Amino acid sequence: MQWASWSAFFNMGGYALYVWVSFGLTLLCVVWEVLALRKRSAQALRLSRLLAQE
Amino acid sequence: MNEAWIIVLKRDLLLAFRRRSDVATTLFFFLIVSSLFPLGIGPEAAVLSSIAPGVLWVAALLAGMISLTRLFAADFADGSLEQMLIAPQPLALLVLAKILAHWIVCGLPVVLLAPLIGLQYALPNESLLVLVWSLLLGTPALSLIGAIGAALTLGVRGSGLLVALLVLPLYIPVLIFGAGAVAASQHGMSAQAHLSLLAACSILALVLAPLATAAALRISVE
Amino acid sequence: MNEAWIIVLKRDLLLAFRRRSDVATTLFFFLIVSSLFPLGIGPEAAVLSSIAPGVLWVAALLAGMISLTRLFAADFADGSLEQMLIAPQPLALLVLAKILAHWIVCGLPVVLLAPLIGLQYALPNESLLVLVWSLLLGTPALSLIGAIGAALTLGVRGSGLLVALLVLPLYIPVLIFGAGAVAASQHGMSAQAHLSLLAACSILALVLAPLATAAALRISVE
Amino acid sequence: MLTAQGLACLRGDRLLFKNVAFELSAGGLMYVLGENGSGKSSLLRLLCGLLTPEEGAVFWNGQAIGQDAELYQTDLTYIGHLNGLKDDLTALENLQFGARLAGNVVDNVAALKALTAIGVARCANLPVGVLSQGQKRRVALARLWLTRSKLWILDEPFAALDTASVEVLAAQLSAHMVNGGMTIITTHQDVAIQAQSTQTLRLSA
Amino acid sequence: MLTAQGLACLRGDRLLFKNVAFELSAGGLMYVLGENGSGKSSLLRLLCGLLTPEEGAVFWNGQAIGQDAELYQTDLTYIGHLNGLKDDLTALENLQFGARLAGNVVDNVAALKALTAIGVARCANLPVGVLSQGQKRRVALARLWLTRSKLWILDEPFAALDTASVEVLAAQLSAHMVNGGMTIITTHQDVAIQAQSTQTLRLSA
Amino acid sequence: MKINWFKYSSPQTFYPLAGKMIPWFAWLATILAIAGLYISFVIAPTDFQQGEAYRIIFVHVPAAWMSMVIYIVMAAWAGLGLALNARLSAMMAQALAPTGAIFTLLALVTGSLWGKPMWGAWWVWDARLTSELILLFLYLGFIALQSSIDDPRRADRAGALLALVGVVNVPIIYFSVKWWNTLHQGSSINMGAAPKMAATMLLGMLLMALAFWMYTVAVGLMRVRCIMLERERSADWVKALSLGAK
Ligand code: HEM
Ligand SMILES: Nc1ncnc2c1ncn2[C@@H]1O[C@H](COP(=O)(O)OP(=O)(O)OP(=O)(O)O)[C@@H](O)[C@H]1O
Ligand SMILES: Nc1ncnc2c1ncn2[C@@H]1O[C@H](COP(=O)(O)OP(=O)(O)OP(=O)(O)O)[C@@H](O)[C@H]1O
Ligand SMILES: [Mg+2]
Ligand SMILES: [Mg+2]
Repeated sequence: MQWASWSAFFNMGGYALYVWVSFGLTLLCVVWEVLALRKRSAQALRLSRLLAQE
Repeated sequence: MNEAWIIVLKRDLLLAFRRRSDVATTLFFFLIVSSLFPLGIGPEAAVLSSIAPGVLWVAALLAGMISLTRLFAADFADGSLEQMLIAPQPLALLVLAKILAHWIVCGLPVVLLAPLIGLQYALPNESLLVLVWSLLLGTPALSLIGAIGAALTLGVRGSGLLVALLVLPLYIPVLIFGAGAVAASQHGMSAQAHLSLLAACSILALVLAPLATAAALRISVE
Repeated sequence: MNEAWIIVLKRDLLLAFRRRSDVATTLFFFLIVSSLFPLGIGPEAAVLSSIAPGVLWVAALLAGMISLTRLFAADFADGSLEQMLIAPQPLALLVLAKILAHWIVCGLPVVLLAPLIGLQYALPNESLLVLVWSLLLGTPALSLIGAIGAALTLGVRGSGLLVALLVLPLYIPVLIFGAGAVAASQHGMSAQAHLSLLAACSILALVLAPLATAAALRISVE
Repeated sequence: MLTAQGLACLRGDRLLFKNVAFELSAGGLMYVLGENGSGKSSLLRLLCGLLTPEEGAVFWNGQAIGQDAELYQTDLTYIGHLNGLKDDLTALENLQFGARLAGNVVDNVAALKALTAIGVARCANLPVGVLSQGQKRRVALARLWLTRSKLWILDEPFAALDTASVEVLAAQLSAHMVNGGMTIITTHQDVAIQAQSTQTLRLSA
Repeated sequence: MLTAQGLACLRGDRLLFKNVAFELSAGGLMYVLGENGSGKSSLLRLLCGLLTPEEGAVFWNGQAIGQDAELYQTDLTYIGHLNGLKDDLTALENLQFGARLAGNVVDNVAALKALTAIGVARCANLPVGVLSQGQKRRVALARLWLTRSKLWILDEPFAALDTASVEVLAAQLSAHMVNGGMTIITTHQDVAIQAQSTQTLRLSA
Repeated sequence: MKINWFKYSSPQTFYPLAGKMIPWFAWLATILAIAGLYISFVIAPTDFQQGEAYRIIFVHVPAAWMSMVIYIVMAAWAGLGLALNARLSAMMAQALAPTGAIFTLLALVTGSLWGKPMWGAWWVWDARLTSELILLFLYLGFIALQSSIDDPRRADRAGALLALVGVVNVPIIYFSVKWWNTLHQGSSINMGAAPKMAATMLLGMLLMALAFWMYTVAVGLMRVRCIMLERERSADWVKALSLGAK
């Protein structure tokens, strides 16, 4: 175990900003991509439903 | 709002945004061009930051100019230009709307991205600010002057050569003042004088260019 | 001599001659870009000559590219391209002729003008020679690679900037070797290796680019 | 009323025509006929103010057209050889922008009705670039269903149209003249158009 | 002999036509008719090899046209909606370059003769950009007097032509068929052309 | 007449198949990522030179690796599509490009975030950094080209051609950039100077890279499904599907 406490963990030896922004950004990209794709798929389905009902 | 110039502005913006990638393309172009210089010159930060004002200004000029040369060409070829000429509105106003649209699509994004690239070139913070100001004041002049050239080189007349030689040199003062402003701030001097001159260029261009462009268009379409 | 590719070459050269303004614009652009830096940076010969290879090469590259964006556009719009596609001759050969014409009109003048500008940058004589050689060996590759981009973006809106986005990254090796050759000679080293690499780039491009361009044209005209 | 007096047109070093004079009053239709290159399009552009005559002048309601250009241009609809359409905009958008630029207030419904009238409603939301030659022409001509201007100047409106559309267009032109409008038209085809008065101007090369 | 089998053409998400099949033999003339946007131009481009069919294939003398493209293209002359002329070159230069590109050996005299035949000799040394719509079209069509290829594919060649030129062109087409040539043509006008055999392909939108 | 089975029936049959595969890859990615994160934050020891900042390596390096792998895979799909005229392959290429661009961007940003504390600068013109930047441009060019062509068939083929040209050029670019940097005065810090990596670090990076890879597959499949829906909008199977989906 590397960490004396949670705050030490979050502090990352003084590099918190850099480390957490890196990981956070990665997570953000992943989440955003998945959500955007869900939305895109739903939109495509809605559109072809409109076409089908025409 | 059904004024003709707003119609023209809207149409041109719509044309640009029809492909959302268009605006992005301007930005990436700017980014790529400014990455070319380090590749040619080498990675030393000191040298890079000394050429940064020139590089950024040339990149901005290019990003605007590549699309500008064709500002009226498409309208001319497909006949929209004729329709603008016989619209019941002053032509200079319509021309101004077209230039404005061009600047919004090609000039503004460059102004906003410039500081980021300035960082890559190791520009100090206050120079970054001056850079943005100089681009904001100077790029409208580039668009306006370029429009005259674009109008004059329309059509089949062979006079284009002379015209190109007349219009292009008008860019030089803008470039010199623009790059000069940033360079001055790098050397710890005030950029005020340069910026005022830039603004003066833009205002002069704003007054004269639409009229000159409109006249040039009438000649080209005859 | 009635081979189709010679016809195409002749026609494009004649067209360029009729529209001299386009050629002048390219050269003028090269001049502006390369004269801007001395104005912005100041007259110290040492600094200037250290950035000279990069600046001159980037300027040459951009000047070529500006004109390149329209390599096939006019032919596409007026229907000549269709006729080339159904001519009883390998399309790649016709494409090569068009590229050759473009290089003669836009590349060669830059090569010839470059030493003059090199003087402004206080380049020593042997470097001037290397500069000319490097441009002579490298600019064909630029025209060849650029043609692929021009063909791919045919008929696409905002194609000017898009071509740049596609093509500039592919230009980078040529830029590096070209500027590297001049820089090496400045530092008293032999530029031989760089020049060979440049030539290799050009030969590779010569073999692949016409085929890729022909394929791209067929795709674009569909 | 449109009056032309002693018009002459010089292109390059060729005098295309001279001493062309006519008067067109409300409800009148004028055919401009002649071979290819006889100067029909040039005359039409001259009447629009896009070209300046070498000699002579054009008057709208007694006033030279250059004098109050905006007034004249409000009353004028010109459709030339070129369609004036943007390949990247849809037919509907093109029509709306075109009509608004000419000073007509046009909403979606009206524009769609115009496209329906000339039979290209199905293409309303397609970018004009993908349309066929004749469909493009029809989108350009749809403006005639939206404009309220008195004077229509049309340069070969029937070229590239299929027979059905030719009839639709002819009917619309006839209706315009019945309502007191004026039309100047060039064509190489024989198409029947009704008008309160019809005249023919023949240019010879 | 040109044979088409089961051709289908998809543009965007619209199926323009399918199962188009025909056979055209020496001396044969084929009209492709249909409304605006029914796919006539697309069919012609497909026959030239400019478009790839979604289904089916085109054969020239029993061989798929893609197989030995150069052979087929030597036998082919295609004139589409676009004239393929450069505005900055003169009519004469344009004609010469165009014909030579297609593999015909053409000197000044022959080219001038072709321009004379279709009545634009006077414009021979003018840049094409200043010519009238019909004159441009005629310069493009003048290639038909120079080519020796068997198969002509013409997309609305009569559009924008005056009546005199329409007759001249019709006569030239008739002569081509008499000599055993083949022609595929689209048009919205009624023009009489003689041929050893005539067939009509009607596309419906 | 021969019917190209691959060309016509593929999207229809592939759509549900992809739907079944996505959850598997998603779960794999999650599990691998959790394991990787556990190693990177809990097990891996502090670096005595760089302190905790080095932990960025666990996203930075996998992202950089993936950015390169995806480009190759994308070009392979594109080439296959061009050679066989297979629409599915072209769609796969199109589906991978945005994910590749995102990983490239992540490698650049995390690299910068690492560079600031280590080198004191957000950016240096180092060979590896520069070639990664160029890779980003290549991705963006591909995406921009495809998105500015309306006709999907043409977009596919144009994009494929560009991707193939890019593949020929990537090695040339890579070596030229490397050489460029060594010829000029090198940047003062060398990334390779990181200490010999302990086995745990390597394991962590590997796990994270695998997680990214599985994620890429899942997201690629999701995107390819969207593309199919959009392209075949008026096809019967899509209509039936959309009605069934309520
Ligand atoms: C914007 C900045 C950066 C970019 C674009 C970048 C890019 C890359 C790329 C493309 C790789 C994979 C190369 C390969 O496997 O051959 C890589 C690996 C690596 N990077 Fe970075 N990097 C950046 C900044 C940094 C910084 C600041 C450090 C540390 C001080 C760093 C340390 C590493 C290490 C240790 C590897 C793994 C090396 C290996 O696998 O051989 N990077 N980086
Ligand atoms: N991307 C696309 N999406 C939808 N429809 C398209 C697309 N591209 C082309 N089309 C349609 O294909 C048809 C093209 O027809 P084509 O040009 O072959 O017609 P044509 O019969 O020659 O007509 P004309 O008589 O007007 O010349 C048009 O109806 C057009 O709307
Ligand atoms: N610079 C010039 N030098 C010589 N002749 C010129 C010049 N510019 C235009 N012309 C001539 O002027 C005429 C233009 O005619 P215009 O376009 O008005 O003809 P049109 O009657 O509309 O013909 P069409 O029926 O083909 O449309 C052409 O004969 C052209 O050759
Ligand atoms: Mg005319
Ligand atoms: Mg057609």
